[in-house]
Amino acid sequence: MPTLSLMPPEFRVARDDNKCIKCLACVRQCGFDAQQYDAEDDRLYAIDANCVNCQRCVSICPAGALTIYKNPPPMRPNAHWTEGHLRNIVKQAETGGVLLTGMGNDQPFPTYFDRLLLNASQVTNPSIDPLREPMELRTYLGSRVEPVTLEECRDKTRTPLVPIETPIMFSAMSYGSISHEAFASLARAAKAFGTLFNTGEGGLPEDLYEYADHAVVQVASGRFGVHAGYLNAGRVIEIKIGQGAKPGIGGHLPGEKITAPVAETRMIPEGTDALSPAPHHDIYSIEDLKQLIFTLKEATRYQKPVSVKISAVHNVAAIASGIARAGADIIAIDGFRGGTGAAPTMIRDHVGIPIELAIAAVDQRLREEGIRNRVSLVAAGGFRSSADVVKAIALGADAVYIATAALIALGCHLCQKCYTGKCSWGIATQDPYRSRRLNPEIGAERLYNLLRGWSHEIKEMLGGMGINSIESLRGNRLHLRGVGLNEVELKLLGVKHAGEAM
Amino acid sequence: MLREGDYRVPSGCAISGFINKDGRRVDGSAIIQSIALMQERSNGLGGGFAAYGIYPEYKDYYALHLLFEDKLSRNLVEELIKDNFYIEAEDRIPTRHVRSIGKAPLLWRYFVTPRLSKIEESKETEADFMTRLVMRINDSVNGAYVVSSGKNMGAFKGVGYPEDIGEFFRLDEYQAYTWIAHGRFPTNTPGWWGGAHPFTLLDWSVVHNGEISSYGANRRFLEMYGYKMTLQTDTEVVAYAIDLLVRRHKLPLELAARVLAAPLWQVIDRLPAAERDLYTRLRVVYGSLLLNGPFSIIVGFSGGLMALNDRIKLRPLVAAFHGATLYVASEEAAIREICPDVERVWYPQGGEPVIGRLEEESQCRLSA
Amino acid sequence: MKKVYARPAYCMNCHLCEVNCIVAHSRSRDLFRAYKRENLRGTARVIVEERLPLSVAVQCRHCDDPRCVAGCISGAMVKDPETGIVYCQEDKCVGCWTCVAGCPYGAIRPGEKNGRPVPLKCDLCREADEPACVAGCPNRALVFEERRAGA
Amino acid sequence: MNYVIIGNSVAAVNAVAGIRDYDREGSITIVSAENYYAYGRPLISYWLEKRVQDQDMPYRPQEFYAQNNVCVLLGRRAVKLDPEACQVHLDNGEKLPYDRLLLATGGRPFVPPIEGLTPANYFTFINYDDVRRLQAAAIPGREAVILGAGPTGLKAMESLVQRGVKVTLVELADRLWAPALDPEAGALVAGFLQDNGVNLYLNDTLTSVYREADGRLHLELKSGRELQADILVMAIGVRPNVELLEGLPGVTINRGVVVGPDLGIGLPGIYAAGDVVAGSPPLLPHAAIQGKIAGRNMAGARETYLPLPPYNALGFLGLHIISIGNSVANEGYEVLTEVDPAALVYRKLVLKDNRLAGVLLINKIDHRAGIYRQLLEEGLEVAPFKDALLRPDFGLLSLPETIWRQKLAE
Repeated sequence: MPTLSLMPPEFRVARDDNKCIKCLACVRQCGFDAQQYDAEDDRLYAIDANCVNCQRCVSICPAGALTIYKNPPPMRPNAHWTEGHLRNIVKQAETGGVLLTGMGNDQPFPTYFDRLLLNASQVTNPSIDPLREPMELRTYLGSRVEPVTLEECRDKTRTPLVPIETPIMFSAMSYGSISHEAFASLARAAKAFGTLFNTGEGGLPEDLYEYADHAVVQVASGRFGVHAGYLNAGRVIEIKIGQGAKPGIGGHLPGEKITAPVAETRMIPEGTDALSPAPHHDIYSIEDLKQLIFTLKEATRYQKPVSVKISAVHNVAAIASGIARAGADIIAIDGFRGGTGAAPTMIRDHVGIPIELAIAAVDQRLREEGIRNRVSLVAAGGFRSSADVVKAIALGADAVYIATAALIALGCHLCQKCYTGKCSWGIATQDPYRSRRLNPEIGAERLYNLLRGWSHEIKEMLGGMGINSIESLRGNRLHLRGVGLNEVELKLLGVKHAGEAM
Repeated sequence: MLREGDYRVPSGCAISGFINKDGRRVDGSAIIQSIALMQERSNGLGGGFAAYGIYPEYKDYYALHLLFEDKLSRNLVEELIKDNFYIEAEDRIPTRHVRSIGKAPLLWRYFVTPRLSKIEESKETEADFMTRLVMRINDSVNGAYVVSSGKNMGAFKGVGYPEDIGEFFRLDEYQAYTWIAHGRFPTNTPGWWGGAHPFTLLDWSVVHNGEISSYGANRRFLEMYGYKMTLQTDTEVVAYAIDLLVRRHKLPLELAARVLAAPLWQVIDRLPAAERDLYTRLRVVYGSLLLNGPFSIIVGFSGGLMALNDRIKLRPLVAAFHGATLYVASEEAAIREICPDVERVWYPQGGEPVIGRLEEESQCRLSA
Repeated sequence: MKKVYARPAYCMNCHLCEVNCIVAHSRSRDLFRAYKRENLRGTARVIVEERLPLSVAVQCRHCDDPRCVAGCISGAMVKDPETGIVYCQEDKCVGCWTCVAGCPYGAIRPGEKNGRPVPLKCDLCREADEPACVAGCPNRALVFEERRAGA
Repeated sequence: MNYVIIGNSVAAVNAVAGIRDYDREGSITIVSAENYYAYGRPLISYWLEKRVQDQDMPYRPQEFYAQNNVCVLLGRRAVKLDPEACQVHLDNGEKLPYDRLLLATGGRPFVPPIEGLTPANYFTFINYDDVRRLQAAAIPGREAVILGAGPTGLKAMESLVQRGVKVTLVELADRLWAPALDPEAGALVAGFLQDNGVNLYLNDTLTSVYREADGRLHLELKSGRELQADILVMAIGVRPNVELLEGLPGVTINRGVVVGPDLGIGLPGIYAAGDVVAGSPPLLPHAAIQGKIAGRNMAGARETYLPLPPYNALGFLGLHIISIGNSVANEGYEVLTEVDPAALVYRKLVLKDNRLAGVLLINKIDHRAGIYRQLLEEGLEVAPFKDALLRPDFGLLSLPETIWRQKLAE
C-alpha cells in the first residue's frame, strides 16, 4: 500500500454536537469502525475513510444528530471520466486487484419498466374495486399440460403445480451470503404470505426445515447442501445456471463467512472457501441439463417441479426454448439488474441484458413454438415496485422473484458492501454481533408488509384495467404502451406506443 | 380510417336468442321483434343474426356465407373454394331493399363439401381443414370475409340497426330452431359489415355484449394454437376459445364455460377434492382463456345454445322458459315482447352457463 | 404479572433502552432536556451488559420476595400489592444502599437526583401502559408480557 | 386464628405481611413497648442530622395496620409469657390469649458496668427516644465521645458530626468496625475519619466517668488517657430481649433464643424473629426476612429460614461501605483486591474453595454488590469466571450462560 492514498474519503460524517447526547449508539452500531469514542476525553469522532454510507448510525441515533454527506469528487470527473471510473482506477492502482462490489448493476442503462405505461378502464367496461370484489393473484407454477381430461385428473404421478398467493417470490439468497436471521425472515414471510423463498446455493439450515414447504431449493454448480432430504423437503427444485449480476461467473464465498452452522448446512469444512464453479461440471450442453433435470425428478419421484434459472443474455429466447424442451417446469430469468452478494464490478455492470426485453423475447418465442404452457416463466432482476411486477407479467412472466427489494425491506441501505461481510444491518454478515440486529420476527413482518402492499397495489392496477385475476394480465401486452421507445424496442417488447389505439 | 381487424374494437350491445328444444322451426320475425325492442342498446352501427336449421336441404354441406367488397376479391375466393371444395350450390344471398341500409357489399353463399384429396394432403381433420381455410380467406384475401361456415346454419349481419338488417336479409323467409341476434353499439366508428355480430366459426356463432379486458392474454394464447384474430374483436376470441376447448380439446361445453368464466379460487378451494382438482387444473391450464371483464354472450351451435355471463356478472343476462323454448336476452322485456306468458324467468348467476339443447328425438329428426 | 423480559438473541447492544429509560424518568420527558439540562446521562434504570457479541439488558425482576424491599431501612422500597411492581418512594430514600447489596441480579445502582439519593432501578414505568425501554427497543429484544412460572 | 406479636419493628411488620399472605381473616395484635408505630431503626441517625423528618420515620404508612386488620397496643409491655395457658401478660395486668405468638422483641444496648456510669450521664443510640433525647444535647461546638466504633457508633458519629459536634471514637479493638473491616480497610477508613476531624482511639476503652462541676463529663480510658466531653454515647453492642423466655422449659437461650428451621422456639405456636434470635446478625434485612417467614409459618406455611450470612451497607460522611459475609478474612483464604488509597477505594473478595466467602467494598459500590452477595449465599463456584469478578464489566453475563439465562427469565 502506498502511504499516501490519492483517494480521499467518499463520505463525510457530520455530527451535530448540539444534539448529540453521547449515548454511543453510533459507535456500537457502525459495522465499519467509522464511528469512534475517546473515553478519556469523552469525545465522539468519525473516521470518514471507513464510512460506506450505510446509514446505520444515522438511523439508530436517537437524537438525530448525524448526517452523512457525499464528499465532492476527488478529481475532476467529466461525462466520460465519471467519478466511479476515477475512483476505481485509483483503487486498482493502489491494490492491483479485481474490483469487487455487491448488490445490482447501478449504471445508467435504460430501465424499460420506466418506459412502459399501464392501461385502465373508462366507460366501456367498469374498473373493479378490489375492496369490494374478489381480486385473484394466485398463480400456479409448473408445467401446464393440456388438454385437460377427466382421466388425467386422477393421475397422482403427475408433477403437482405449486400455487403462490401472489406472483412475487423471494429470489435466491444463500445462507452464508446472508445471515441466518435474514434467511429466516424470508422463510417466515414466504410461509405467512403463501409464497416461496429460495434457498440459494447454500442449502437449507436444519432449523428452517419447517419452512421447506415454501422453499425453492437450489442446486447450483457447487452443490452445497444438496442431499436427498433437501430435495424432497423443498416445494420446487431450482437448477441455478446463471445469475443476472454475474452471468458466466461462478461464486466465491470466503472462508470467514463459513462459520460452523454455515459449514454444516453447506456440508463443507468450517472456514474453507466455498467455490461455485462458473459452469456445472456435469452440464456442458442442453442434453446434460436434461439429464440433471430428470435426475432430480427421479430423486423426488416427479413430485417437485424443476426450475432452471439462467441469466438474461443475448440468446436468452433460444436458450429458454431449449430448457423448456429439456423438461424444465419453470424457467427463471435473471436480468442484468439482478443483485449479488459479491461480483466483479466489471461483470456486474457490463454483462447481460434487461429483464424486460428478455421476458418479452422468451415469452414470444415460447408462444411461437406453442410451448409456452409447458413452462412457467419467472422474471427476476431489479424489481422495484408493484408496477414493475405488473409490467413484467403483462410482458409474459408468470411471476417474479424479488431480492434487492426484500433486502431493502429488511433494512438494507444499498451501500453495496455485502462482500465485506461487515453489513451493519445484520443482513450480509455472519458475525453474530451484527446479524442479531435483524430480529427475524420483525424482518418477516416487514417482508410480509411489503408483499401485502405490493399485492394490494397489483390488485388496484388489475381492477383499474377491469380484470380480477392475474392470469388475465399474463402476456396481455395490450395493457402496456411504450413511451419514448424506438421501433425496435417496441417490436421486441411487443407493445404499441402510447397514443396508439388498441 | 382503420376498420375492424386493423385495431381492437370494444363495444357495448344488445343480445337475444332462443331455442325450440322440440326442434320446431320458426321464422325470423320473432327474433327481429325481440332485438328491435332493445334498440337503445344499439347505435345503428351493426346488427346480425345466426339461425340454425335453415338449410335442411343442404344440411350435409358447409354453408359458406361470404361478403365481398369487390369483384376481384370474389374471384380470388371462388378460385380458392373451387380448389378445395366441391360446390353443391351457390347463389346470391337474397335481400330486399331497406331504406336505412346503405351500400351493402356483395353477399354470396356456397354450399360446399371439401375435396377429400385436399384434406388428406393437409393431414388435418376436416374441421381443422375448414378452420384453416376460413382463416386464410379472412386473413389473406383483401375485401373478402367469411360470415359463416357451418352446416345447416347461417349468419346474417351488416351495418345498421338489427331490425333493419333482419328485414334486409328477409329473415322472415327462413325457418330455424335456434335464432340468436345482436344489436351493436361499438365505441369506435365505423361499423363494417364483417365486423358486425354474430361472429362464427364452423358451427359456432357468438353474439356478445361487453368488453373483455383480458383480450390480449386470450388472443396470444389462442394464437399458439393457430387461430388468427383477423377482426380483433372480443367475439372472435370467444368463438375461437370455445372451438379450441370443445372441438379440439374435447371438453364438455359446461366445463368450457368454467374456463371462460372460471369460478373464483375461494369457490374452488371449497369444492370436494375431485372437483377441486379438476377445476384447479382447468384454471391453471386454461387460465389465459379466462374472459376477464364484463360480458354476456350467447353461443349458438349445432343443436343447441349457451348463454353465459362473466363471473361477477357485470353485464345483464336474463333467461326464461316457455314450453320447450328457452329464451335468453340482455333484458327481460326483450323476451316478454315475443313471449308474454313465460313460465319461468331467472337471472343466471355470473359464470353459470345456461344451456339449451335439442331434445334427442328432435335432434334425430332434424339431422335425418 | 407482566414483566420485561430480555431476549438476548435480538439484543443488538444499541443501549437505546437506557436512553429511553432516562427520558421516561426525566422531569421534562424530553431527550435533549433530559441529557443536556437535567444531566441525566448515566442514570438509566436498565443496564445493558455486554459480553460481545452478546449483550443483554438487565433490569429488576420484581421478585416475589424482594431483597431490596426486605433490606430497605426506611420503608421507601415497596412492592405494590396490586401490580407486583417493586419501586422506590424516592422521597423516603436515605441512600443507605442496602438494596444495592440485596439485589441478586445487580439491577439496582446507587444514584442521585437533585442532590438526593435515588436507587436506580426499574419501576416498569408505573404510570405508562408499556415501559419505555420496551416501547423503544428497535429490535424487540425486550418484551413486556405475562409469563407463567416455569414457562 | 388469633395472632399476637410482641414487638413492633421490622420483624413484626414483616410478620404481619407474612401472616396475611396466607390468612386474610385471623386477628392480629401487636404489643409495642415503644409509643410509635414501626419505624426503620437505622433512620434515627438520619433523623438526628435532619435528613429525615418525623413524618418520614414510619416504616409503613398508617393505613398498613388498618388494611391488614392489625390491632396495635402502643406503649404496652409484655411482662410474662404463659405457654400453658397460651397467654401473654401485659404490664397493665391484662392477659392476652393467643393461638400463635411471635417474639420480635429485638435487643437493647449493652452497657457494661463502668465506674461512675449512670443512665444520667450517657446516651444510647438505638431507638427514636434515644435520638430525641440526644437532639437537645447535640449542639454545635460541643464534644462527644462515642464508645464503640461499629455501625451504631459510626452512624452516631456521623449524625453528631453533621450537627457540628466534635466527635471522638473510642474502640476496644485494634480497628474500626472490626467484624467487617480488615486492618487495611480499617486503616483506610480511620484515615478518612481523621481527615474529617474525628478523633479515634483504638485498643482502648472507658474505665471511669464522672461529671465535673461545670457539668461536663470527665472520662478516663484504659490507656490512661483522659477526655473531656459533653456527650457520652454507649454503642458497644446489643443484647437480645429474652426476658419473657427465661426459665421456660423447652426453650434454649444462647444470648438470643434458639430457633428451629421454621423459626419456632420449641414451644407450641411460638415463633421468634429478628434480633432476639440467637446467632442471627442484628441486621435489618435478616429481621425482615425472618419476620416474613415466621409470619407465614404462623399462618400455616412450612417455610424454612436458612441462616443468611450477614450483609450490611453503611455510609457515613459520604463514604459508603458494603460488607458481606466474612469480609475480614485473609489468612487461609484466597483474596482478590482492587485498592486505590488515593480514591479511598478498597474492593476485596474473599474466596474459599473457589466460592465467595466475603466481600468488602469501600467507596466504589455498585450494582455488582448484589450479584456478589447472591453468589456468596448460593455458594456458586466462581472458578470459571474468577478473573472477571473484579473487572469493571463484571455482571450477570459473566456467570455461566445457563445461570444468567435462568435469572433473566425469572
